Amino acid sequence: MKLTVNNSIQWFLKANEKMQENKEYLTLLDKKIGDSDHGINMARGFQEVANKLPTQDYASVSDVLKDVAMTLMSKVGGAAGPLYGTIFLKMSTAVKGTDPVDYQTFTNGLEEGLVGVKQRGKADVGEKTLVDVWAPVVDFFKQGVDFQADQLVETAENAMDNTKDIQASKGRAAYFKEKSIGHIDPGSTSSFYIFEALAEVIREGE
Amino acid sequence: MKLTVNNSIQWFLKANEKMQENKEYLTLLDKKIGDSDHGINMARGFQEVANKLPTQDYASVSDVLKDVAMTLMSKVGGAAGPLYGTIFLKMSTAVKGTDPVDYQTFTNGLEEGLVGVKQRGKADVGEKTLVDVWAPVVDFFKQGVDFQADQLVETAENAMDNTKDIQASKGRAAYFKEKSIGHIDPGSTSSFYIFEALAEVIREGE
Amino acid sequence: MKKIINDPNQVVQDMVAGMVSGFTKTIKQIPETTVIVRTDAPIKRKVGLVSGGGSGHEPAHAGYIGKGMLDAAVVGEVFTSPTPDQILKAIKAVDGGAGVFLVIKNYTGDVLNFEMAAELAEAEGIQVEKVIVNDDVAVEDSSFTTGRRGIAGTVLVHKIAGAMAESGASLAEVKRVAEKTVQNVRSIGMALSPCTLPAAGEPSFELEEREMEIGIGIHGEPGIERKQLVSADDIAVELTNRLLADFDFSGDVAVMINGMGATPEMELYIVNQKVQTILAEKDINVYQTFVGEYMTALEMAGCSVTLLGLDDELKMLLETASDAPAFRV
Amino acid sequence: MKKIINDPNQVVQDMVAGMVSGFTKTIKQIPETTVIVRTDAPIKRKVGLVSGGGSGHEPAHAGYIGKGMLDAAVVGEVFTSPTPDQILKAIKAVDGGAGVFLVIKNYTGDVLNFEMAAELAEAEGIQVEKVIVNDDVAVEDSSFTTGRRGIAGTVLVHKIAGAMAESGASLAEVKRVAEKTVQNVRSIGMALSPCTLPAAGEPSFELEEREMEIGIGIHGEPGIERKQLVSADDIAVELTNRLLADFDFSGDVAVMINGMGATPEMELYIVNQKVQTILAEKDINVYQTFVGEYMTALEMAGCSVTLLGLDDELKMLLETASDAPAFRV
Ligand SMILES: Nc1ncnc2c1ncn2[C@@H]1O[C@H](COP(=O)(O)OP(=O)(O)O)[C@@H](O)[C@H]1O
Ligand SMILES: Nc1ncnc2c1ncn2[C@@H]1O[C@H](COP(=O)(O)OP(=O)(O)O)[C@@H](O)[C@H]1O
Ligand SMILES: [Mg+2]
Ligand SMILES: [Mg+2]
Ligand SMILES: [Mg+2]
Ligand SMILES: [Mg+2]
Repeated sequence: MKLTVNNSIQWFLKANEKMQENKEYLTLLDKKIGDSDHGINMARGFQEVANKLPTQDYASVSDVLKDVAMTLMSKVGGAAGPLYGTIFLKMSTAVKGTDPVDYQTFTNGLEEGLVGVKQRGKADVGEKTLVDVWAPVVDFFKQGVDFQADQLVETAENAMDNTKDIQASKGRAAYFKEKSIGHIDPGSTSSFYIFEALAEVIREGE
Repeated sequence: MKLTVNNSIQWFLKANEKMQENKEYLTLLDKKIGDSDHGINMARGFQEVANKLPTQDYASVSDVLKDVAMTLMSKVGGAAGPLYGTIFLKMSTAVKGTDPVDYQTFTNGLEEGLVGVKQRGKADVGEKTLVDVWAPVVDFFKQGVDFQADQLVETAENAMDNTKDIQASKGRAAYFKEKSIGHIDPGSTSSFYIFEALAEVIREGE
Repeated sequence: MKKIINDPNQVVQDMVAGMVSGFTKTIKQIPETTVIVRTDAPIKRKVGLVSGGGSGHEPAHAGYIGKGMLDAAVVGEVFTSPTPDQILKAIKAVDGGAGVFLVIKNYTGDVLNFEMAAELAEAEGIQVEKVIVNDDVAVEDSSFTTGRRGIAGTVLVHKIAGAMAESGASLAEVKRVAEKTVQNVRSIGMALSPCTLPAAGEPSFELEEREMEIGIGIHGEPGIERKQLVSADDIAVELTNRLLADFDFSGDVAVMINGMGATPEMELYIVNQKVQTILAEKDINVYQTFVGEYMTALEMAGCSVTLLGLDDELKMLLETASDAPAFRV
Repeated sequence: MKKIINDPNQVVQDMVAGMVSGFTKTIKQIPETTVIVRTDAPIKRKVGLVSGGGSGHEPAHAGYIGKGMLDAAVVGEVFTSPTPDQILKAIKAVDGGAGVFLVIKNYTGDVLNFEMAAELAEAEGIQVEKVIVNDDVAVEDSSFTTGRRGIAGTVLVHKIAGAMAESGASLAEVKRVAEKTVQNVRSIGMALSPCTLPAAGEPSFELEEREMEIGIGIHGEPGIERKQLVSADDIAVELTNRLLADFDFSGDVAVMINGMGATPEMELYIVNQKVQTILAEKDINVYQTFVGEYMTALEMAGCSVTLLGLDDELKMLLETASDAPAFRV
């Protein structure tokens, strides 16, 4: 697996499609254990990303990631904005200088993103946040070079589904205390879409 | 027909019962072409009258009527308060000095009440107000001494029903313009109850 | 019906108690009445200003009591004019020898009760003058009927008459500026959803899910037209055009965008944006703008737009200081 | 969903335009942002005061801009924290050389975005300090979770920090009184009916016909308990007792009875009446009372009660003049 500038642009265009398609669903999830805006926020932010990326000339994947980060940061708002912004900014820094981005560097980028978001959100695994999708995905990438896109989707999907059983202790869902159990975390779901989009890009490159 | 102090007290106690029983109905009528408070207002005012009359020692029917007038004036509010207040105040003045009140004097009292309320409300017959019940009832009384209580009820009831076909040009119902047609006037209905109560008192005296 | 109340028949008593409670430095309730008065009333040689009406329109009218505005507000039952005895008590409480001025909204009930109170006060030797506010262009201006209703424009009459009275002007002067204001002010409202009188327990009218009513009164009385709900901009255009068609507002104006009770302030500002644009296009200069809840109808959702044509005197009176909590300048 | 809006996705832009339109003497919008700033900002050597958050809480926060209160408000999407770039623009616009103070409500989104903006501002050489308001006793005060939410008490923090900044005090002094206020302020809310985000189009939660929720947040986040709707007095008792159980309010207090959006003022006054009675019974002296809409949740019906323990310094700062339209002193 190698990620070119074009691949990375495709990644976010596909991710945007998923955010638009699932805007209502993400908002519904956030209605259950939040304030009914996650889909609205993500759809607004990714639409901006999708509007912007094709109009620019990027020299590197790092530059793409940086623009994604800055756009999400300034368009999503709420908790998700700075969190996704931090992830892609850290990733941008980590992959700087290698183009196209190789598997090892990309894995490293993902891990840096995870470390960044944990710090920013003061959240750890098991608190019912998007960290609960990013952590297992990073582990999955670290396991080996030779993986199938389907396995990535499966890993992210299982991780997302598992958030259902967790009681939230971070973010707005924490106010629901034990009543947060039984609902999938909206941020974990939007993260799942991001990895699903990534898998599609990888699949096309295979 | 002669009206004693006790008769007149009975009149208003009976009228109060009717206002309480029909509180919701009067309010419903006022909801259709007004602001949904006529039943509430009349029930509140007549309850006060009913609370007060039995506790006082009245020397004359005129005194009873005056107290009814003052109580309604200070407890009903809205349009109905000053209108009914005016009617019974004028009636009180007109019957002053004759006790018990004879038929002629009483008829005269009703007529003075009608004149007073027309003046106060700047309303005439045919404007879909309580004047449309009081005017025919006064005419009825003026027709002769020898009447049956049932005829009084019938006169008042017909008059009330006839307000249905009128387009309102006074009071809040006037805002409904042609849409006021087809609804009975709430104030005419409360006036009907007052005459129905009077008929019952007359019947008992027969 | 969902309301934060105790007894539906005691809402007015409970409310008046709660209006005074915690505000005893500035206002007081006349015992055993629903009359609220400035603590410093009566003020010697100042014209006393009294307004009032049914309750359910808060902050009208008690919120407008204060130096530079009202001296007393008479609080009636919900949507029901207060009675002459209560109004008389208010008049007596604020008469400082220079007479008392009554601001009355043009509803049969209010007019009758205030007029009777004025007669009683005059019989006791108090000079009383009044103005009847009828700013609602949704109602035909007919001398054969009750005529136009008084709605949100009333608040601007309070302000202007109040400022004039505070300046030490005579009863005749107060009346003159109040009448000028009434002549120059026009309003029109609209609603998305009805309101429920506590004692009635049910909404006083119904509107379909995508329906609105243009020209509605502040008691849910009918307006001009029920129709499909349109955009905020289209609503602003319709309301503003109806005002402009009724009166020549060329020159300087004050604008009031008034919430009816349940409408988020957000929506009032969206309406304001369009109203200001329309006025700018017509070269009408907005001298001052008010956006908020000034004259409500319980929890009705909707808004009204008021325009007041201003000359130099009215401008000055509009800007003078006011201590009234709901209209602090 | 019935709302007076144009495009559900443009409500914030439309609202901000309408907030400034007609008020250009006092406030301005920073072009291409949803930041609203005092026209006289930055004020030399005065600490700049910036607050903000998601919109839908009007008059919070833009209504609190004015001499003696905020210098700028950053308006986010509905119920969504504004972004760091916008907050940074506000900080830069109000920095008069004495540093900038941020009043942040304790929500993950607000804290993250404001903190990032602060980092960016500091990187540009602007001194920034902040306070995080967490007055909502409905949430457990736990260090393992996000902790308590910031609700209506935030308005009193604006007032007190604003008065201190206006007096010419240093950034450290402003921070000190803001923190003191946060330590002494407690709130709790309740709701009868939900609110609907324009872009979502459906109520964000449901309540049964005779049900209420105690401890609800200003975005409709859950509270402590859903139960049968009770009387205004019983609601007042429950809310007040929860505040008194959480903090020792013996001494002087300020009371705020805040409407959530659709609640008639009448009902707020009925609640106020009982709250004042309870406090009097416990010998707690009410120094000042505020009743009205200060921190709303779109058209949610309900109210919150806030108590702030006052020492002489806080009293003085609470009473100092403020020009903010939604909190004029
Ligand atoms: N402290 C945190 N750390 C990591 N992720 C978080 C944290 N708080 C919230 N989140 C994520 O953000 C999501 C909510 O995003 P969103 O609804 O857009 O923001 P808000 O909660 O401000 O409305 C949650 O579902 C969760 O996955
Ligand atoms: N100008 C008037 N003259 C005579 N009767 C009137 C007049 N205006 C209203 N009414 C009567 O008063 C009734 C309404 O009373 P009510 O509902 O108590 O007062 P309001 O209209 O102030 O709410 C009407 O049904 C009508 O019969
Ligand atoms: Mg959310
Ligand atoms: Mg009525
Ligand atoms: Mg009425
Ligand atoms: Mg949010």
